[in-house]
Amino acid sequence: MSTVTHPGPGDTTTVAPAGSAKPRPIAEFLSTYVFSKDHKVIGLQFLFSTLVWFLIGGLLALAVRWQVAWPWSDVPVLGKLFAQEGGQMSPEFYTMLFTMHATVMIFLVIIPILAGAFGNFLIPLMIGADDMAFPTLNMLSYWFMWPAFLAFGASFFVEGGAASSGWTSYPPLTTNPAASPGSGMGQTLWLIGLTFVGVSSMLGSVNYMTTIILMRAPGMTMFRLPMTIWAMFITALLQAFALPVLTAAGFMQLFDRSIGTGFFSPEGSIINNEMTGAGGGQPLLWQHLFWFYSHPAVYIMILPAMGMVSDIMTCFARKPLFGYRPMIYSVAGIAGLGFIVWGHHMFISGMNPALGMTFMVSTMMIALPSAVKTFNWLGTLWGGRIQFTTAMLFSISFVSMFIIGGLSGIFMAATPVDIFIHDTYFIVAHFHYVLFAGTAMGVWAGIYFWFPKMFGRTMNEFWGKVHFFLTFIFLNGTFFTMHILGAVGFPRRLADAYHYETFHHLQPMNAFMTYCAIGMVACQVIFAANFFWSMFYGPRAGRNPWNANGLEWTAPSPPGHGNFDVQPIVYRGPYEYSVPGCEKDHLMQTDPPLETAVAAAH
Amino acid sequence: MGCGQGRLVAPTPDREAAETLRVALSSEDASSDDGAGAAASTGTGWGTLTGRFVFVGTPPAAKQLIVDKDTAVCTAEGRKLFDQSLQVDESTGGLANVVVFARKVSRVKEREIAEEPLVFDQKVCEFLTPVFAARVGQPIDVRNSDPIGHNTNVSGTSFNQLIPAGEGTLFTPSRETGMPTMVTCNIHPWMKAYAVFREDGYVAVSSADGSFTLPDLPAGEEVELQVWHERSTGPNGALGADMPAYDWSSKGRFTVTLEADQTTNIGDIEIPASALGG
Amino acid sequence: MNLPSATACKNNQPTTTAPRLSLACLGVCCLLPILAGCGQTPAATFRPNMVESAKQRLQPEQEQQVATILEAMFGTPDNPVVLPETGLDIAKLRLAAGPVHSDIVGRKNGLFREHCSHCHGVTGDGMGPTAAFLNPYPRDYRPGWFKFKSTERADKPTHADLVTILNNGIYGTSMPSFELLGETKVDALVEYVKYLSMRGEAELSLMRYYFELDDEDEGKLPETRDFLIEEILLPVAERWQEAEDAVIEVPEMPEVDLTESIAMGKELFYGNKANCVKCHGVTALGDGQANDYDDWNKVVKQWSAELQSAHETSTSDMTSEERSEHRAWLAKSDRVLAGDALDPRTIQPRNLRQAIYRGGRRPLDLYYRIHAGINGAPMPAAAGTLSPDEIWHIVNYIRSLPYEFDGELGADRSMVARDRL
Amino acid sequence: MRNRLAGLFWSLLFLAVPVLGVAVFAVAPSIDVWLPKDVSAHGKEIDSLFYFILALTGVVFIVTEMLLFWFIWKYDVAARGEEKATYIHGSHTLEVIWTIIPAVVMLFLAIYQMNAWADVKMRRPVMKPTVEVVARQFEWRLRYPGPDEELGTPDDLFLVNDLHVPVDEDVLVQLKSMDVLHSFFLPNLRIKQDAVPGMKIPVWFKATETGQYDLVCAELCGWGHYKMKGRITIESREDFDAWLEQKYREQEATQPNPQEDML
Repeated sequence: MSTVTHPGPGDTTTVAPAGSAKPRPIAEFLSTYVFSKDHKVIGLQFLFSTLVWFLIGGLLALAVRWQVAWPWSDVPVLGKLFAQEGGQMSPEFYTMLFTMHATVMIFLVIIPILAGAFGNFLIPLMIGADDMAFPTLNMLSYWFMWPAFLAFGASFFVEGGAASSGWTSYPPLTTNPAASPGSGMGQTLWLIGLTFVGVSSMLGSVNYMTTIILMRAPGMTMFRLPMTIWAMFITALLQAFALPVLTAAGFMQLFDRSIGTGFFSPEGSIINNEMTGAGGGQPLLWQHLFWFYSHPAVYIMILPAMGMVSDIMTCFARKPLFGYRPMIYSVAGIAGLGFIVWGHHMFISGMNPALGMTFMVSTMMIALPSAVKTFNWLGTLWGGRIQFTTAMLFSISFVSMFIIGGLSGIFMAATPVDIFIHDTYFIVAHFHYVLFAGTAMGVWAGIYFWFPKMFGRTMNEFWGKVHFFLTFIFLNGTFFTMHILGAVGFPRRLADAYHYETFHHLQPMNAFMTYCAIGMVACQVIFAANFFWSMFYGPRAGRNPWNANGLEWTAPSPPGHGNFDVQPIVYRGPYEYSVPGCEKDHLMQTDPPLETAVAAAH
Repeated sequence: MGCGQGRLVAPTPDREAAETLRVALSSEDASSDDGAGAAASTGTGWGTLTGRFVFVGTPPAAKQLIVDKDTAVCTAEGRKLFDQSLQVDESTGGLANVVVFARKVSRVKEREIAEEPLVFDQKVCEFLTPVFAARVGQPIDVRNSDPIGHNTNVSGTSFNQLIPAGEGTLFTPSRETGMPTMVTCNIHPWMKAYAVFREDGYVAVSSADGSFTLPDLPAGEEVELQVWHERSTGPNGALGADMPAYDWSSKGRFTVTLEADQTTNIGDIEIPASALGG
Repeated sequence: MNLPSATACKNNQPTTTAPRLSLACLGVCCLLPILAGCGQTPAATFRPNMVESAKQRLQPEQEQQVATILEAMFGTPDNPVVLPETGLDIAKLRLAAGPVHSDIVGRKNGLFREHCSHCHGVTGDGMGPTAAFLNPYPRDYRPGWFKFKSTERADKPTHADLVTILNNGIYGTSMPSFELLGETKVDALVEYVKYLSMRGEAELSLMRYYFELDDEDEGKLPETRDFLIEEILLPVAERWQEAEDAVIEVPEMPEVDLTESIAMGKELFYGNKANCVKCHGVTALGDGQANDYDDWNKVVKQWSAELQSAHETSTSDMTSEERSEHRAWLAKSDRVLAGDALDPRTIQPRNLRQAIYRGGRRPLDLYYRIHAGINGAPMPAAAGTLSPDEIWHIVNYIRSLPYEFDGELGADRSMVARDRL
Repeated sequence: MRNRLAGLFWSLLFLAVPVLGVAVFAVAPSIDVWLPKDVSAHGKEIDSLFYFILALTGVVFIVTEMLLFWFIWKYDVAARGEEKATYIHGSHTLEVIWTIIPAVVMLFLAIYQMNAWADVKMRRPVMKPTVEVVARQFEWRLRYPGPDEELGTPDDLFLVNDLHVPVDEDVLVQLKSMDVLHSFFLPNLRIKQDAVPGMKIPVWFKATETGQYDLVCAELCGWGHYKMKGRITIESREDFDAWLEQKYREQEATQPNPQEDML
């Protein structure tokens, strides 16, 4: 790799190179902030775009919750769309809401914010590279998100509204435009959007793998990489192997819809009282193809968060990561097993029950690595000097919540029990504990932790903790109750379940959950305010505000173009905290070997 | 999302007015003045009204109808079917199939309803009488002189009947139609005719030469008549004409006062092509 | 950077930044409920029959008069009113009308908007938000035509007929079964459908009456009891009340061997007398007549044709204000056609081999269909043409069709979809 | 100079997780937000499995969450004074232990359940279908084979949404879909099976108690998904036969039904 030798810009530098902007300021601005090939700028572009979609997704969720809690009542603001009906939303509008909530959260928030935002920003910094292996590819990976943004965004305004067949997009509901209002133009746009997200992720993952393999700083062996990088690396592998299947399946569905192929449509059904045309297909085929990507995707959506949490925890426990290699092996294990468990989404789908048994076994096995990781995190906390920074609180809550999400998974893995709780609020609780209480918490931890590196200033700790506290309370209020709703068998995706005798008494509980959800979204205002206020007025951060060990902390905050002012040389792993015989409680990866350090101290 | 975007803003009811009106309506002993306001009957005699409709200008060529069923019968040996909505007499320019009926009369002459049924026939997939008038209560023999089956559907009435080949069915209209109502055959969707039924039987259809005759109308007082043509661009097919003498309105109405036992001829009524959407 | 922010830069301890931020957050947090508050939408309203209004070229003030009269006679979606002449039960209506909510008794109200309005529309005009995506379109009650009933073609259905429809649903359409709601609720809904239908018919005759007015009325309907009750309301209401005793007499099925009866039915089906084959096709797959419309769609179809020719007619011999009036009317009509009517669809004769009978599968139901025809649909009446026995033969034949496989179908076997029976 | 309060506050917050978590599950049954009444023969198995896993995960949940709480309580920097954090990179033995134990438990779980799974989905009773359920947007169309016990013959009985089955007998449902995916969900019989167009999927159960329960659609099937409400009535053989008899008579009616006119 090229050794970086240009003069270090020092603490005060911003991302923009000083001066030289005179002749063509616009072009300069564009190339620096918009079509930049600098991994940090691209990372931030990902971060900001995804945070905007995070807000949209949250608001969609509120609308969904409103209908679930008070079906057919006048919806605030949205009700205007249904003035003739006195403001009550129509059922197909509701199905559109939850479909797009999931779609936005998964494809436009979680996946891109982890790989796109943090992956881009952190990988070169943490491995001591001056940039990604393929900067242009990297830029493209961001700009390929825009067609997706536009497709998903536009689909709300087309005839019939956006896709409304659930984020899993099961045919024949999706392949036959007559089957549901959202299966018209909206579904086509959905598939197009999905394809572009795929392309973007693919470009990203290729880039990450190459960078991590080829551009590590001298001395940075694979087993000196921070967990974040390991997680990103495995994630990239998952993406690279699973994505093509989804893309292919997406095109097959597109063909079924547009040119009348019949991959997923069976012979002779009557949909919306019309005989269907093409036939001979098999709806289950889509489910297999879809989950072959989407189950690994579940890990794509959590592994990077696990990595980041591991790094943040060690830093604020001032203690080496407990079981570094086991952690890596379990990540790899999750990735490996992740490819042979997709069938557990299909236990009652009509798939051969014998197949269900095998998938049950593999699914039970994939619980192991997760358990190992959890125990290791506990081990990391044990005997540490825990500092309750906001980032640390979010990390701890990640572990605490991940335990819940992980354990509830075992219920679904057990096929007989799954017969009852499949497609009930139990599963809704499960994946919200993993994805929101897990990943989202990890993401916040990451933001609070690396914010100084991103903007050269630290976020406000007091309001950070307020934000954590409220979010933590409200999220449990919202999602924990879902478990017992699921125990009643309360099905997901019903616009109004209360006309079933079995469920009509659950309305008050749903109302409570909706209040919590409103609170949860509302308190993100604190985060937004803190985020933008600190960007400009936060206290200036030095290079290493948390006294952490990673390479990124040897670079200026924010790092200039090319990241490091001196080429970092790595002497040790990233978790050398509280090393005996060394009076400062952390040894950075670049610090010269211990003997010399001690000698220097004398 | 089907929320009716871009819909016209509908007028909102006047709440107070509605309230007061509701009270008025729910009170049983509301003033029951005969709002119908039939003109006070003065005269005693009876007169006859005649006239003639003349088409001004050259009539457009009739459209050919698309015949896609029973062609063996309907379009045997290359026969073509044409749209009959505008029938003009080449020599005299008389406009046929114009309906004239009394809209307001103070008296109705006692005439017993004819027993023998009027014949409404269909042959080679056409209604032989494209416009057809009858008195309420007068039996109509709906025939089918074709070797194939038809059904006759008089919209707005209870009558939509199968008419087997060569057979007929009796139909006795029980309600007035107001303006003429459409008669169709659903088996052969191109078949179309119009029927008008009146309580008082004061109704006439202009003949091939455009002339019509309405006998036994009350004389010595104003009689208001309504004129209709299938092609008319006026509201509900009302046929307007430029005849100030009878203050002929755009709603296709005119008034005359007849002499007892006389035939009053209002002469030629000129109908411009534009009035018939041509 | 400007001065205030520069000072902000200096005092950046949490303690001092806290109040500043808390204000900001407080502000936004209070803003949310306010936003929700102002989000409340006005109460639901009945949509006027804009198509008829445009056809009759009503002026805005006339449209308003109709709306006012209707509100006087029928009230609003949230608060229905009935005059004794309608013979409707206000208690039932209250159960069905209004927004979805539970009253003090804990009983669910607003049934119509909970179960029906998103397809049939709050007005019962078959134009709810979901309507456009359904095939066939949801029923528009306003013309007062109902297809599946035990009465003669032009008569109204009996209460029981509508109850049966709600209980069984209409197989072959998007109308599901509501049997599980229980008798009281179904009863209330039926009453409400009658109410909407009467209202719609009253509206139609009101709008049409403007044409009947004399010049001295200055285009204003008389708001007298005689006119509104005698002329408008009673003619509609009475026909609903008459329906109960207008049920078709059904003679017993003839005492002939079923196979014989079926054979005779088949003869009639293909013969020139009953002529079923003309529309239902030689295969009985409903492929005989593809280019006809039912009356609901016909209204729109014909009117859009009229509009088309109106667009084409030359405005040369019009005075300037006539022309502008004409143009205004055309503009309005086009918007009405786009916003207040669904694109007309052709009606397909029933495929008789799928064992899907929209009006019910009982021999009795089929007898009614053939005897009286289907109101609003092209299906003609056979009574008078065919003897009751002959009708029964056809009924038996039709009921045997889904199970008849004598190769007549040829390549169309798949259409039978026997497995789906 | 940090004070202890922060540490106490946060560790108590995380202590609330196991405490309240357990509390919710403890209270749920008493407020009737819990597994609905089970009236099926195989349901016991499923429920006991559910409780078994609940107990198992419950223990793990409590232990891990308590440890978490204990560590952040004990090792709060404010409580540690000048003492350094323990410098340890892990423990091979521990790793082995907490890999083996869960592995064994999980494997046990997996194998332990296979029998129950096989009972519900694999050991199909040898019999002709009691009833055929055809799901469509948005209702359950039912077809009983009639006296000849053959589906697709003129004596079939057609019904909608109102499923009746005999008690204490094996019931074999032939599940089909006319248009899109649906899911045949009987909460009280612990039955759920997707209906897939183009497939005939057998579903069987044995009801142990008479009564009326909900039939729910549990797979998104379009805008009217929530509308797909059905009802299952479990009744004695006699009542069931009588009901079939009566329904068939209604279906074959050639004269108006007197009850209707009463309405």
